[in-house]
Amino acid sequence: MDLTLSPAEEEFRDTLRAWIADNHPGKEPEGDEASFAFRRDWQRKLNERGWAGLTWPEAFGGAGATQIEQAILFEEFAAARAPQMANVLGLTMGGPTVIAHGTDEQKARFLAPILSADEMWCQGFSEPESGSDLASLKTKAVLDGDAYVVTGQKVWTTYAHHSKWCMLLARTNADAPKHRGLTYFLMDMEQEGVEIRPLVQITGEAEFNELFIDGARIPVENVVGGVDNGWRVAITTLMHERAGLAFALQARVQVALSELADELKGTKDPLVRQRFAQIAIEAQVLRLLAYRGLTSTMKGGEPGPEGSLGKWLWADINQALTTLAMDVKGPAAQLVDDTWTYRFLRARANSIEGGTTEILKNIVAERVLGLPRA
Amino acid sequence: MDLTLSPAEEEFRDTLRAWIADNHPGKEPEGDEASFAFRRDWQRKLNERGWAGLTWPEAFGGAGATQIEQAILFEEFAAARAPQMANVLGLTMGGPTVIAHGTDEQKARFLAPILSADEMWCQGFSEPESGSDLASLKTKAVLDGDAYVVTGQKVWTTYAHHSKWCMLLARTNADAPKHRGLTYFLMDMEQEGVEIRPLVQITGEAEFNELFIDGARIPVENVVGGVDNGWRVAITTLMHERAGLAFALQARVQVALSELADELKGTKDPLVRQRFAQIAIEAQVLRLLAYRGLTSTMKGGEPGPEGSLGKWLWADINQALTTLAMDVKGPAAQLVDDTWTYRFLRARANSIEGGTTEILKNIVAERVLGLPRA
Amino acid sequence: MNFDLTEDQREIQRTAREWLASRYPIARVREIALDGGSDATWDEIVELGWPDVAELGIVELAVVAEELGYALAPTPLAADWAARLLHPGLEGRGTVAMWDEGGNAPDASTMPASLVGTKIAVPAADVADTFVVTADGGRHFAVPASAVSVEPARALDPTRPLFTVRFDGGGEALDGDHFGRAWHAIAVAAAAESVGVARRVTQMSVEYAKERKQFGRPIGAYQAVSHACAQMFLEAEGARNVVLWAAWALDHDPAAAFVAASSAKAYASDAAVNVCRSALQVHGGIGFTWEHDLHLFLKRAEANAHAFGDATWHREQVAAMYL
Amino acid sequence: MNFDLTEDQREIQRTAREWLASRYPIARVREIALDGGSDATWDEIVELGWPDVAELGIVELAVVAEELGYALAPTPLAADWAARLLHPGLEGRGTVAMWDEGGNAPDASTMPASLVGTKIAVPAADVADTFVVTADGGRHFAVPASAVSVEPARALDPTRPLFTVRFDGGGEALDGDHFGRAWHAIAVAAAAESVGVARRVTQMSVEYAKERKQFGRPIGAYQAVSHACAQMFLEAEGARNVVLWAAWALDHDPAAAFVAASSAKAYASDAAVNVCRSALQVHGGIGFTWEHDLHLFLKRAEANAHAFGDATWHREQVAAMYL
Repeated sequence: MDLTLSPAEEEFRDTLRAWIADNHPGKEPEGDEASFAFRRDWQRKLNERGWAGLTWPEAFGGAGATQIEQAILFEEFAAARAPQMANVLGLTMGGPTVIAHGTDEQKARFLAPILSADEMWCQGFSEPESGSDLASLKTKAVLDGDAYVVTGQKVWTTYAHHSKWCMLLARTNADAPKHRGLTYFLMDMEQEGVEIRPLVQITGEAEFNELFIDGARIPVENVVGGVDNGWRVAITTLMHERAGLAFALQARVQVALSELADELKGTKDPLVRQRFAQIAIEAQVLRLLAYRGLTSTMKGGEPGPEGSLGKWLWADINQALTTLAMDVKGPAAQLVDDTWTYRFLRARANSIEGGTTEILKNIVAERVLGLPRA
Repeated sequence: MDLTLSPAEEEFRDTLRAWIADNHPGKEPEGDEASFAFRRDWQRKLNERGWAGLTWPEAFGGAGATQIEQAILFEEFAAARAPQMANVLGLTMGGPTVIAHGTDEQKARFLAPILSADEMWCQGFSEPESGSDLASLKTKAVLDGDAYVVTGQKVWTTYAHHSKWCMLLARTNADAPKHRGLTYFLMDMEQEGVEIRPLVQITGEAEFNELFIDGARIPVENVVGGVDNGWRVAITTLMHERAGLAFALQARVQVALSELADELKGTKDPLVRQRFAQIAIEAQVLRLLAYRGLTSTMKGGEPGPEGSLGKWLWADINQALTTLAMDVKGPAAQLVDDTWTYRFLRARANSIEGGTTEILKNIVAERVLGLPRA
Repeated sequence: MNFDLTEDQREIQRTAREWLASRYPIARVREIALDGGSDATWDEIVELGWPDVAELGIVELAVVAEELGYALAPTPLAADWAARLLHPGLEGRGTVAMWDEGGNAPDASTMPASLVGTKIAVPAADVADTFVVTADGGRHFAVPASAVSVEPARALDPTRPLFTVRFDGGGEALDGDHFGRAWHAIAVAAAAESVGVARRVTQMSVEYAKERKQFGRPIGAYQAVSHACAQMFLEAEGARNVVLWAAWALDHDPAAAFVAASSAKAYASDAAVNVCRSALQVHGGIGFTWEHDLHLFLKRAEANAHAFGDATWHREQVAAMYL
Repeated sequence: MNFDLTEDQREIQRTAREWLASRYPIARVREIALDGGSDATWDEIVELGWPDVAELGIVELAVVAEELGYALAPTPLAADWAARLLHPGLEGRGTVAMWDEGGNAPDASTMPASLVGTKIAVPAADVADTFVVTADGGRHFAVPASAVSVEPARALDPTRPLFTVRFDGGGEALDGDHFGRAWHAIAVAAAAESVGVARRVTQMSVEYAKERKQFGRPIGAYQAVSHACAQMFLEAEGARNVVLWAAWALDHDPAAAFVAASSAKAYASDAAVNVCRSALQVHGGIGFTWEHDLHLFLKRAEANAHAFGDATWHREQVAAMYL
């Protein structure tokens, strides 16, 4: 039991902190294009410093850093209100998937442009009919010569309109049991068979897209991890994403918490104080869950159940936090403000996106507690 | 929409109120035997006035009163802290079942001693293996000449040790689908094959019993509503019990609420005030649900879903109320007091006894909302 | 003792349901929300007799208000009711300007009797002839539209535009001991709207839970969903009962009326908000899209919960009666 | 960075788990709860070194405390710890007398320095040699057992007898700036016990949910049960993490220690109470019987939640640090 950093980790933190202070690009501009360019520039700056793929092996352009250093980076970035990197899905999911399951040719072809943000990545897993039930997805890929021809529809595709590559899960074998007939492809988005439509959310923003795929072609060399093996490839990367994400999410909750604390400073209302304190305590519980996850990943190599717990708890906390921020506005909560209204609405999706809270509870019940399947 | 009483109802209320004032037997004595005798005397006094079976037809010794008058009685009794009647299960379930499903001979034999509390009734439905899943019960009744021979075990049998008759649900047909092979019997408790063991609860009291039945005999004329028809007989009486109960329960919540209000009077703690107010509001919601149930029973003849909603909500409220009463004690909550500790512990069973909250939610989901079975 | 609507009240309910469904199908509500123009049906509403609060009775008003919420009708009727309840002699169309900029109390104001100051979240300011303004000490004034300047504000609920209104003096003091009753009746009307929202959204969720399949079964077969739906039903029905009780008490049982009204607003505010949040969970991603109707109801529920005293404020009123 | 027990700490945990399981199987706990006589193992406990808080470290203390809760051990060790943390020089056995009759604040007292007055809910008063008494102004005094009169009280938790203790003056004032740390360490020890209760009861519930069948399936196959178990697990694990963090901070990170300790006590109090209440629901009727073990855990959880500051009190301490 030791929550202190080693001298090397402290040094990394100090270096990082100084670098951020020198290089912080300021406040993110509004608007999709401007914000995207801003985040891409930020990623390139980080990549020049060797930190875009912090935990990637050095052989592939990463810094070969530990999970702890990654956690330090998340916390420092959050504390400094640094922007996100543009190619977040390529960095946290696409790249690690290629590194774990890809061929040497794929590694040579795909990894560097992820780090440099020259090629953006998006994820084509969810479909309208397959929300929580991912294994039931219907998008079909049929072999035609040296390429697969893909037809289907995807949804909740973040950054699709900026992306060159899509991590696509499609059905290659209709006869196999549901999750055995899927293959993990890298699909070029710049082709005729791919149509992107923005999906406006209740916040009024179009953070996600729908993807209509009609006869898009994917060369066979863009299969990752083998034909009909897509479920396993996708799941292992989802697990890794969830574990890493937990740290980034908790760091962002701490920032939101301190922003709310600034607004509430000095309040005498015991109801508000109690609600705030409970959220602060749960945010700490979330942070410690992430530490625990880090420790067990480092010891066991595989992320434990903390990822599922963390995602679930994070949704609860972020919803409670933004709700409190709305409630303290009183009658003015009927009006849209510059900060909390958007966050409040956006937070409503937290318990749905990236695994609904119900599914996460199922996972905990079945895989951690060993209870029978529902 | 009219929440006022008719002149006749007002007169009934005034008569009742005056009668209670004249006849209130004071505080119930402690101890099982003394308390039982006290409640029996109270019931006899009421029966002499014609009010023990208030809603029973006059032909069977009742007062033929309306559901509204019954509701008035519950509220007045609660407000006056009047004791309960001893033979509550005979009055609210056994009697109505015999009236609805019994033969003329059964009516002549059983009804009068229920009203006079000369013969007490208990209910033998639940079994250790059949808690929520009542249809799965295993107690067997086999025809042997002019009597059924019964073997099995029952549990949660209130008042068994005072009772002459047990409303027993037992399996008469092992080949029929689960709930089709049950028969509703009236079993004489005063025989060798029936052994009663008190079941001590977490409160330290033995309000319930276990019943071990080994070769008890029930003459065929004590079948109610026909062989293998017990499920229907039991369910219709359970529905009626739940609807009537809702009114009695809500009336008792109002009493507990006013007792807690007396203790908290003048408190400045906003947290306590909020919690109290929320409970007071929900108690009102419960009361209105009971009114609504009364209205729909009077119009439609059959109790609606309000019984299930009311039982569920009542459990939530009573648990919240007793929890608040514990919490305001501060460090002294570590000690047993004369009122709230018992009520707090006892309330923990509210969401289990007489239909768990989970089962009630199933009922609402399936029978009211038409959702598919779980 | 009849805790149910009378035949006349049912008739009002039917008329309201049908008329609102024909004038404000949800696609039309959505158009109005995006393009403005909420006012096209006002003459018809006057003809239906709905603005006549003196004639209507509070139960009847609550019945109509519930249907406004159910239909998510983008009409400024509720604002007119509020003004008329406080100012029974009001002619033309009215609205209420209650909340001070930066103020937090739902029924109190620090605006001086000189009536110089700014009010926020004023509904229907674009069409009102008269503003009923809350000033300090619980006083109310009537101010003609000609004496104010109106700025559109960004309303959370796009179906009901709100405005920031600047007052520069000049108003007629209103008199009477009816403000308390009026204020509670306004809260009940808002609560009734929330009931309509809660009932509609519960229905939508139950229907969706029957249709939507995941893992080969309708999602309503999973207790995580079915129990959530049961909870929605409990809260929506509970809220409806307590609102009708409060409305009835305002007309027939003055001793219980204020505690009933605060109970109604507290419970119904929470119920609508809880129901909409659960509904989002039942619907999953699709419910989070702009093209689905759910967010319109969610925003009405949230906005309503913060108008005319939020649940916490009203619970404190209830506590004050008991403790 | 290693958020896990060290090998030494694991060894302490294993020893505690095994020793407590052998001395205090639940049947024995039940006997002691009914017949009294909690004290038979004290010499062994001394031999194990557990009362030596100065030597032990707060993380190690928390590890043992968690096992005390897990085993529901009816030993007065926690009372002795509390006394020793406040009064490091204490010889023989100690306990703490903190709460005034009728008083409500968990860490404040109005008892005058003359030490005349009554304290309630004093643990281990029957076996203590020395009472550490909280007086007004946050002062503490050591009073020998010979100077007090002890009356058994009715404890909610039958495994841990409580007493009403009358003080009639005569005590030695304790000195130092360690009271704050001591008081927070006591809260963390109580929180750790609650964690042990929560973890044990979560295990019991999960096991029962796998075995118990209703409607032809194990009840753990129903989301109403499985999600409740998942929630128990979340809270039990969460509470454990925050308690270990607080214990570590008390030894290594004084700046964070007090907020951590209050977070731990608030969260663990709620977690144990929530877990036990859910467990009762999962177990159904059987869990409500005296012969089932669940109620013993439930009572420990409730009593612990109200000792050394309840969740509300500790949340306010956390709020005070941020706001």
